[in-house]
Amino acid sequence: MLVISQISKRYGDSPALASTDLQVSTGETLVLIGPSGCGKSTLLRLIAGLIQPDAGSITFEGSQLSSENIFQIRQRMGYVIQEGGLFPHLSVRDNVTVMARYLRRDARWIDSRLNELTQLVQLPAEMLKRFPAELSGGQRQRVSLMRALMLEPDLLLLDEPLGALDPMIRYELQQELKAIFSQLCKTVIMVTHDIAEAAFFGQTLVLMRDGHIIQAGPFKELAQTPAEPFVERFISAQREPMAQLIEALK
Amino acid sequence: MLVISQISKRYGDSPALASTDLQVSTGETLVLIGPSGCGKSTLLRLIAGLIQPDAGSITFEGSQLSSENIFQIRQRMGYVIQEGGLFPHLSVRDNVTVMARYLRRDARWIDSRLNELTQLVQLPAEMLKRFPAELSGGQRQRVSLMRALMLEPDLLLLDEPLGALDPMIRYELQQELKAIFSQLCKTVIMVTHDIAEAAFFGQTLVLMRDGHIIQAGPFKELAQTPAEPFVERFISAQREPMAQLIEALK
Amino acid sequence: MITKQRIGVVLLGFFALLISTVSSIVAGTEKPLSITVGSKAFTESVILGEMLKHLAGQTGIATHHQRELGGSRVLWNALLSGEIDAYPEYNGTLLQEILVKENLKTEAELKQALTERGLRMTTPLGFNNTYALGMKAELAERFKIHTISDLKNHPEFVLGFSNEFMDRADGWPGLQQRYQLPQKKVRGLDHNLAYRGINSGSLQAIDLYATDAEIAYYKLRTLEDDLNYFPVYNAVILYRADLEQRAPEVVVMFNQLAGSIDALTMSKMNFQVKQNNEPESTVAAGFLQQTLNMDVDYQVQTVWQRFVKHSGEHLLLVGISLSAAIIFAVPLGILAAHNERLGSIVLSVAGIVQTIPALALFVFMIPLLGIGGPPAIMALFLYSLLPIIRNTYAGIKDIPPAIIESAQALGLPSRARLRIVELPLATRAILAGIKTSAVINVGTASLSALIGAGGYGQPILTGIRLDNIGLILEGAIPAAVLALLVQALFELIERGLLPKGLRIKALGAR
Amino acid sequence: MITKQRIGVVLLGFFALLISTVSSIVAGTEKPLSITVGSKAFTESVILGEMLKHLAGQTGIATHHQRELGGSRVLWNALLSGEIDAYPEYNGTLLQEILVKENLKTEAELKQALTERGLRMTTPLGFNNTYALGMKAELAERFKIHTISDLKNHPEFVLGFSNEFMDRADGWPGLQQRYQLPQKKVRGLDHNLAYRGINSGSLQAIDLYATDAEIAYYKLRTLEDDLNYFPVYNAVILYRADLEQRAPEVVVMFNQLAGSIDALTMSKMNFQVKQNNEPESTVAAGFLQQTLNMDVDYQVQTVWQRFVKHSGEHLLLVGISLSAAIIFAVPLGILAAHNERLGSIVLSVAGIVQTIPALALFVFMIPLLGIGGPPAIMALFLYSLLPIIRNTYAGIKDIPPAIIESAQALGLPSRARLRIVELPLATRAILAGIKTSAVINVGTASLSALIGAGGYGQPILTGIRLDNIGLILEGAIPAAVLALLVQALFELIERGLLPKGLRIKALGAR
Ligand SMILES: Nc1ncnc2c1ncn2[C@@H]1O[C@H](COP(=O)(O)OP(=O)(O)OP(=O)(O)O)[C@@H](O)[C@H]1O
Ligand SMILES: Nc1ncnc2c1ncn2[C@@H]1O[C@H](COP(=O)(O)OP(=O)(O)OP(=O)(O)O)[C@@H](O)[C@H]1O
Ligand SMILES: [Mg+2]
Ligand SMILES: [Mg+2]
Repeated sequence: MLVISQISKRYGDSPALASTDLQVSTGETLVLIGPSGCGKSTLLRLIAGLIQPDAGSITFEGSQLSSENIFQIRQRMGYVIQEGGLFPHLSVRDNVTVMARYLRRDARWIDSRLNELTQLVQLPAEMLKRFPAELSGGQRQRVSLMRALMLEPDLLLLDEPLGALDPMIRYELQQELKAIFSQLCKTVIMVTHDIAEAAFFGQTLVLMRDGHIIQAGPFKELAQTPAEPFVERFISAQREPMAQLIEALK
Repeated sequence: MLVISQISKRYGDSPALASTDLQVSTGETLVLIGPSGCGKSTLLRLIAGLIQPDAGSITFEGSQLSSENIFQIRQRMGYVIQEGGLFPHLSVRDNVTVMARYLRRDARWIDSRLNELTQLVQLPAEMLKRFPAELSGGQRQRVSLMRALMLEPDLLLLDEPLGALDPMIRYELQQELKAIFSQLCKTVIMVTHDIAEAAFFGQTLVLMRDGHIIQAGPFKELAQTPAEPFVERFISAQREPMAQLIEALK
Repeated sequence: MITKQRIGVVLLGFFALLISTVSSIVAGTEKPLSITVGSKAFTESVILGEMLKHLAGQTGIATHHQRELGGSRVLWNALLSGEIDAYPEYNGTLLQEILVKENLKTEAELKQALTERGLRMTTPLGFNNTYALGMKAELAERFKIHTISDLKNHPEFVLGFSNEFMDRADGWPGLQQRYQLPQKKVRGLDHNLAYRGINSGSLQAIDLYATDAEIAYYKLRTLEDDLNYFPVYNAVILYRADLEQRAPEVVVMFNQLAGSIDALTMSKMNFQVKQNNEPESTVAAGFLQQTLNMDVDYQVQTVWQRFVKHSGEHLLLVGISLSAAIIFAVPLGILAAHNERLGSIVLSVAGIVQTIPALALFVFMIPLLGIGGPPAIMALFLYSLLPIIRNTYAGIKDIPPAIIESAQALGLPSRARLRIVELPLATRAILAGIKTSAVINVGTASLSALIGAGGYGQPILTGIRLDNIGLILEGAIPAAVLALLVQALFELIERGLLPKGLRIKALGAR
Repeated sequence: MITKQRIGVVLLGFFALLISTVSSIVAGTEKPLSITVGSKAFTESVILGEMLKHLAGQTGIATHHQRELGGSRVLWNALLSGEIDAYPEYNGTLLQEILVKENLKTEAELKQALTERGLRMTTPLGFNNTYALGMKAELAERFKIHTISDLKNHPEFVLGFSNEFMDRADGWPGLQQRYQLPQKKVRGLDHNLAYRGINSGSLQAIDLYATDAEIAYYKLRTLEDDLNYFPVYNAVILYRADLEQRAPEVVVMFNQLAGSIDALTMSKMNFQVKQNNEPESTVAAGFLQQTLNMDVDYQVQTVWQRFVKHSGEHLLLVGISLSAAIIFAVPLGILAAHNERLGSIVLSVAGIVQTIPALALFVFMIPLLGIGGPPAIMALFLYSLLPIIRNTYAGIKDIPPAIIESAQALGLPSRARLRIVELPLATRAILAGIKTSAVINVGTASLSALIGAGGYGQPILTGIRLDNIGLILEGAIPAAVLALLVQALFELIERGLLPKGLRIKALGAR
């Protein structure tokens, strides 16, 4: 579905992404993990065509990304931006449905889809008419997720989509999303800082550092045969507090 | 240090915070947890005087918050806003030091403090001259934290201060911050969605729902004698994925 | 890129449309026959001008009256160039001022001189508006005084003269000499006081103009200048000779006035306008009805109606030019924001246009668009562009890049992004530019009266010329109110257009 | 609240300061003695005006020359009201035009009439600028022709007359009758062609004005009007009688000109200016040196110097008024943004001010600030406020509330918040307003010439009056260039002021 080859990107003289290869096949969920500033978001933005690579190419279902086909392709992508990126001047409803309305989707279809998503992310229905500035942080994040899912895109780019949610909703959403992804055979690239979440979602985990891919593979592989000591340290950074917690909860 | 009594807040006709009492004594770290939209950020904004309560009062070291003394008091508070709230037109250095320079602190003192904080949050020094738009999400969050800590405030209001950080840095920062808080006897009110983090920091955990405080007390108390079934469900929502993770890591 | 070119083409098309619309307004359908009469900026002339308008109107031809033009020269030149077809004049003015170099002596010579210039004049209308001496009619009757010579028998009379008349060699000194008048009690005093004096009986004779409104009011008799001391200022109608081909029926109408207005009638009409505040149009129509038994279908121009007329003109000027400016400037501002190079060119050109003084712009535009509404609208349009273009540009540039990126990520093509995201977010800035433009436009529209486009500038300019603060305010106040209304209108539009999400304030800013 | 009041007080103080500064510029130190001479808008008059200026300057008194005023009436009235102290005039103009109603016959009568009005005139300067007939000097010498009567002996001569002279009763027809001239070959033709014709020998005599520049150029002889057919237009200096008390030495100087300029000399001077493009000032100074042996310390006004002078005036007008406008408007905009009620008042008042037409504003301001720079600067200042106020307002309102909140949370007091956060973030909007204001200011400053403040409006207005596109462009082009420069200047300032963080673009917008 998506083939990324030899792609690299620098900002001024600081490299954000070294020459990188990556392939994602249809229906696969790929999870990007890595230290802050290692280039995860940069990679997603390159795939969405928001920034131009310095070198290399990205191929989406056989056709290479270019300024001609990018609008076409973006409409088949859903992207949850790290900062949310909601339009301040549009209500929640309009934020979520703006693209569907632009594409003149059937109004009833839009309504029922909106309903579905509102239930999925557990957003109280009366919030649909509010503006982003009138929402809490977690509510905003859920609206971003709704917007990305609205048009049932084939490819989902999710940049820390659940980071601002409380553990209960987060757990429930994880379950639901995973079910949706596999039922509807979605291709997903997700960034998360929660190793448990990464393990839960990811058929493939990609661990990056300083713009390089250090290791890619199933969670088991990273955990059991780490390519570097760094991989082990990173994967198990959460172990100690969790162990303490589980201990305390017993 | 901080006495909150009978305070409540509604937006239009939707209540964000029901009548609430809370006391925080000097040196205490209080952690607010609860579902998305339950009023955690609202409570912090009331304490910082960014919004006016509909009823009730807040007393900071014996003097009640009012429009006369709020500027005074704010300079003794450090606030990490949930959205970061960095000034887009100022470089990282200027964002962090703006208040110190406004108060005409000694330039050398500012420099050394900046250095200290940069090391604390593990921000590469060359990023100091960048603008917020040129940072990754986690880097921005660390800058917000630096800005809040800059003037060594007595009271820290931290709204999900580590939510966008990778587990390694997050773990290290947790350790360091906790050490700083207890060494310098800081009073801290922190919001987090990570129960492990809450348990780690919090002498007192305050669990909220729909604008009400459901239960307040040490983690052990909430875990062992939950006031409601909801408390138990909330506290243990993270248990399952973690257990899986720890299992996998073995 | 393709999109930008297309926008360019659309803009050019718009421009072509505007120009052609405007010029078709100017050209009309091959200039249908219409008559324009003029008048000078004083009551008597305006009344006569209204008569001409009514008379020409009787033939069914569309007639326009350019009231209160600035002085004999302006009217003379306007007549020569065909801007107006006729106006009331005094033969004395022609002989002593306008054609003074010709040294014309006789009526025939004057007619000849006019013919050489393609002009004609009617036979005199009947009154001679020159200096005269006046007495209470009653008193004159008692002493049987009809001519100035008759005064010689009354050395006891007290005479009151305006200071000017006292001093001028062709005033009292000459008069006294010519008629050998014996009066010794001669007072120089203010003209208005003189009227009071003669009314109260403390003066027996005063100087006046033969058609002064007060003659009728105070029931005075003007004494015949039996030795022809005062120069003759017979009123006539001057018109273009070609009118006899173009609209002979109008000339016939004009000639009906000949010999039909005597000085007292004219004085009465002046009185009706000046003292009774009757509109010139009504007075003129009344005269035509009484004297020529003509039923005139006219429109009275009360202050209120003048106000309505000026408001209409002003609104039209502002409405068309501002709408056109918005239609052009917003896209130009968008273009400028999206393409730096093009942007600096657009902003420079708009800036240069803005520096051209209105007067110069009018001069350049008259050959293209003539006088009246179209060149004024064009100028106002050009002056309204810059604030809107610049603010549209700044407003779009000020949108946080994260929001633009998020719109791109959604897959909105650039045109949709503009409509759905950029323009709404730039609304406040764009509307600020439009409001500024609107106010400047309302103000500048007042200058349009300079090229005959009417509007509130008309009374302002007349007021400035006549040094009449009242008249200035008659234009200035509505203009200011209009500016406020236009601002309020856009405030309302802003309330509708400015996305509600952008009106949420920083809470509890303190 | 306290802060806002304090800002208000500071603003009021500023205003008071500005007004007092401006009026002290006007009033000066008790009006020191200075002389203003005037001239009409044609070469000969300007040369004579320059002479007067040089002459008065010789006495050490500050002298100013109001060049190219609009017509005899304007100068006459300016002299009567004391706006100018002297100007060159022709006695013919006085007798036939200005004082025509007085029916003056003799020089003594004219002097009397002038004295009555508080005026004096010098004895004639020596030349009579009336119609005349001219011949090639060589030819005239050959046939010994000195007077018009001498032409009677040469019926074979071909005469060429301007069309006007041919047609006017007081032109050729009257001349022929008076002198009984026998020539049959008389051609009507363009005046310039007539000169060519006489030079090439195809014409033997033509009509001309006695001081035409071409007389010197083509070496012509003007024939004496021995039967006094043409009216006399002797040049004189008119001046105010009170000058004899105020500055008798200046009157003495003026009188030195009497009888010292003959027609040929004047023609030569006209020639120097018109054909050789020498500045009027130089020519006048050269004459004074040669004739009166006077060493004049004068400044030549080349096109370049005029440009420099106008640029200086224009820059001063724009610089002061725009700076003042920025100093006032930005705080007013801030005030408006922070206080809705006050805001709508401020914006309304600024809007109303903007609708007052410049002409009316000048009329209102002349009693307060006189004429010249100060009222112009005041008007420009007022006109520059609105765009800046409104954009400052919109710019501050457009700052995302989250950023304001974050500044509050930091503990920045509102004044510091304004300086550190709000103003930097509103920079682009504010500068857009300032740029718009600057351009409008540069354009409107051209109108200031109407009240004698100079600037690029001077040549533009002269050009409009004289229908001279070249002159219009001499003002319009520098004004346009200045607008571009001012825009570029603020572009540069923007580069310095606009925070770099706001210039990071949405990456790869496509
Ligand atoms: N516009 C920019 N100019 C300069 N450097 C940039 C810019 N945007 C990103 N960077 C740098 O590129 C690197 C990669 O950024 P990226 O946003 O991809 O990190 P990330 O992996 O998403 O981090 P996080 O987990 O903190 O979100 C970072 O070091 C960041 O500072
Ligand atoms: N300006 C506003 N207008 C209307 N409702 C608001 C506004 N701000 C917040 N709310 C509502 O108040 C409630 C409490 O919001 P708050 O931000 O305190 O939640 P929170 O506990 O911080 O949630 P989260 O964990 O998602 O950040 C939410 O339901 C939110 O939708
Ligand atoms: Mg990121
Ligand atoms: Mg929150």
